[in-house]
Amino acid sequence: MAWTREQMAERAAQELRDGFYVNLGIGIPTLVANFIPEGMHVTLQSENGMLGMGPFPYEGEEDPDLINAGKQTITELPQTSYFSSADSFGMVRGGHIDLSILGAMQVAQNGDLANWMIPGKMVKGMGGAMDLVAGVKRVVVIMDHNARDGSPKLLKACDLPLTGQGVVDMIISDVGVFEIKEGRLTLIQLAPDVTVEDVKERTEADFTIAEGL
Amino acid sequence: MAWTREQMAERAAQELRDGFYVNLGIGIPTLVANFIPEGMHVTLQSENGMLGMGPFPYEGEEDPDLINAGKQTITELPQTSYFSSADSFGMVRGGHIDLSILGAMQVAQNGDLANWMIPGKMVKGMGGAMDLVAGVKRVVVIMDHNARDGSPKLLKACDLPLTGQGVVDMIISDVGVFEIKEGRLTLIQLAPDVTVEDVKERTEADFTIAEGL
Amino acid sequence: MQKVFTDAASALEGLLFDDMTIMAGGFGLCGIPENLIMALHDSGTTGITAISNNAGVDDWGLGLLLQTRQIKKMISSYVGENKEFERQYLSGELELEFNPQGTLAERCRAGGAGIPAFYTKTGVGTLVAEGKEHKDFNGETYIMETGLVADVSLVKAWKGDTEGNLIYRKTARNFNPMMATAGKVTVAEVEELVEPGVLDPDHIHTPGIFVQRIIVGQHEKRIEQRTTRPRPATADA
Amino acid sequence: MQKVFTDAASALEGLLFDDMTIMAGGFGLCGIPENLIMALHDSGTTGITAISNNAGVDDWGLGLLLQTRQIKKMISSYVGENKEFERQYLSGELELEFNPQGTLAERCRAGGAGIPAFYTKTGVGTLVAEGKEHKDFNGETYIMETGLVADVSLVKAWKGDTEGNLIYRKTARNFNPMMATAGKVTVAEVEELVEPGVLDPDHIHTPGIFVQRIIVGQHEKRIEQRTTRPRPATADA
Repeated sequence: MAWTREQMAERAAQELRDGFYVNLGIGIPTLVANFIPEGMHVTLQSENGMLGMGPFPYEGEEDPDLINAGKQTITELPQTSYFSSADSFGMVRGGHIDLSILGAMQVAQNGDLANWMIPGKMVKGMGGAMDLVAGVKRVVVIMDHNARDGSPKLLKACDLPLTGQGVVDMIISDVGVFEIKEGRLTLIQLAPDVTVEDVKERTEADFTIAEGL
Repeated sequence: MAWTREQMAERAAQELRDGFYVNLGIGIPTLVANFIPEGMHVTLQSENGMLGMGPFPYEGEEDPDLINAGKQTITELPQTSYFSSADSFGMVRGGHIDLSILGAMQVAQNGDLANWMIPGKMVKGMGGAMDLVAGVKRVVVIMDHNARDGSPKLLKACDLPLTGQGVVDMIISDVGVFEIKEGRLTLIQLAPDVTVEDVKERTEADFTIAEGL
Repeated sequence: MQKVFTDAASALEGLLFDDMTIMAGGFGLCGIPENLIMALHDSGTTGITAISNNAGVDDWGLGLLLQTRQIKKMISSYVGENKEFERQYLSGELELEFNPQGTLAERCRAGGAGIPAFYTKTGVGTLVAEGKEHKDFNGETYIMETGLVADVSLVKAWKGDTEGNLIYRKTARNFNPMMATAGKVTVAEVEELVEPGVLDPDHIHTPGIFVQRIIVGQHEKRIEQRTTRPRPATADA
Repeated sequence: MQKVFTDAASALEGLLFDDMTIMAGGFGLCGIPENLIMALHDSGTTGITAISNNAGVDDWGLGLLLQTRQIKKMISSYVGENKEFERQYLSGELELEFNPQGTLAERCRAGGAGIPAFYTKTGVGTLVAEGKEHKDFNGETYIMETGLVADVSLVKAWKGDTEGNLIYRKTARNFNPMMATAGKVTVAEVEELVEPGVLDPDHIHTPGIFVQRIIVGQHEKRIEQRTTRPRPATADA
């Protein structure tokens, strides 16, 4: 039985450590905030210029001057600080953020990531994604293992334009968890009732299988 | 009769314009602040991180957290803002300061300036001088026309290590005022009772003489 | 040296010309100089190269100038909320240069700080790196990015004083401080204009040296994604 | 993740080693981390490369570590107020790398912001440019300068909170914000330590992410040049 979006987010939350500064991308990664273990101090960065991002506001308390990188209204916390976009990406580029969790269209077995463009079709732009994957210490991708048409998203090589080269450290999909170390992909965990054979069938990338799976 | 320090500062003040942002160096340039024409709005920058520098404090009101680039205790004004050294020199390097008035050991006829080092003898450092002469829109030097031993300071070429190449726009010395335009030095004003011949005798640099002198 | 102008139109007078480069602060619709953009729209200036993280939405912010085809080229990191933009770009009517958001922010800062170019890891091995100088430092490859300046920068702040000192509020700060430094002329709109001495000099984000003209604006402040959570039931409810 | 330490010595515990690189904030004696410098002095660490705009005075600030010969090399812009420094340098006992002040500030910022190098006009045609890469942009020549990082950065702020957020006071800000970003570990000393939420998030100069350890210091705050003007005679004097 494959993981739900919530279960993927919950699994990603296991990558958090006390004292971490973390940037969460739009979509499923945002849900990770709901699974921060009790008593663990994690500070969320929003790359539009905020450290210490709080939950959504109560209705009627939305502040147009207080949004996250997904343009959603949010709130501040006691530890919050605000800064400019240049300072924000200085923080990102300078390697001060411990963990970035974000979505992907494609990931290659060497850690290449594509998540910003479909030539001739979609021109939204990369936003801060290229900066995040280049600068943040550890990059975890959460994505559906296959596209809507069933085609694999974990590939030998990405065919979409890249967001970053060799930048992904871990992939959490609905079927399991992969690690990329020194350019090699390893399946390290399976979702309940998912078999190695299932994963192989649904994956284009070459990967090794961790002991005990 | 050559100009005094005060008279040189007063002459330099004629280079100020309403709305100017100005950086004054240590020594005689500091005196220029006393000659800002009434009604003219000039804002002084101190490169250690302040815009809107006020006068020295009254005795007993010195604040160790409030000093100028000469490490002197100063005061703030209503328009004052503080910023980091990086932001301060961003302002300088980015060409936002209209005028820099500073001292010199030597100036060459092409605008080269030397004011930071005597090899093997004096090792104080350039501080912010190299940034100022490279970044500020217009650079005016105030200096004694000759060194204590009588040797000329306005030279064909500097023999001391340079602070900047071709950076000086005007020299105000005790004998008169020189302009440098497109790499050519011109005497444009004489101190009272000083003759062109006097100046020629005390100057190594080649210079032309403005009409009417 | 009067910096205060009565309205957006007069604050832009004499500054605008066709084929000029404009920077406009803001992230999404947050902290955008909405009054100045409207005045730029009304001015009819065309052929604009607009440097702005986003392109507004169809009927607000820079989207207004896309509707009227006043913009020739955008330099942005993300334009996902604008259908007209997507249409003009895909049909080849609009030039578009995508910059990674951090690179865009840093390019504006560099332009304002007299730094003609810098190196970054961001974008190495991607479309963004194509045609750019590559250089290795400590065994890693970086690309060179250049500083950006604008003929006119339009910024939005919360409070300002008559000397041009500015303070931004919360995440409405975003690109405004760097763009304020990178305009040959910078025009600011604020919600509240005060006399010098009212703003604490340690709290000023943009020193007045960067701001040549300033107005008080009327701010609609639209919200793009109104997200809320349920209010907890209270004991006395 | 406790950032607060009881004193300077314990805040430096486990961070120091011979031949390390240290950044120390401050301009002259203004805004220097005096407690942390004293603890570094007492630690006996030697072979230090010290990145600091100035070298203190003979008996205060980094001057203390020059007296004890703990510093192998200085990277500074101005060291004019220190006789022992001048002596050690002229006799060849001390290495010295002079950087223009703005270049030094920018190198620290670059180091903290992941920028390995940038170009500047400052120093072109001077000793400072020797051996550096030259490059032309728009017909002008610039030199390349590299980013700086430190094993440990020591900074001084006015107020701080237990999350490491810092606010500086007046011109005591100077090099502290950039150096806070450029330390692999940054230790801050503050005059007043408060709980999170006390500092206005729009007024914070250094976000807590850059500060790993923080202490409350005892600050002597020496003045180098005490300059005053006469008090005007008052009517009721």
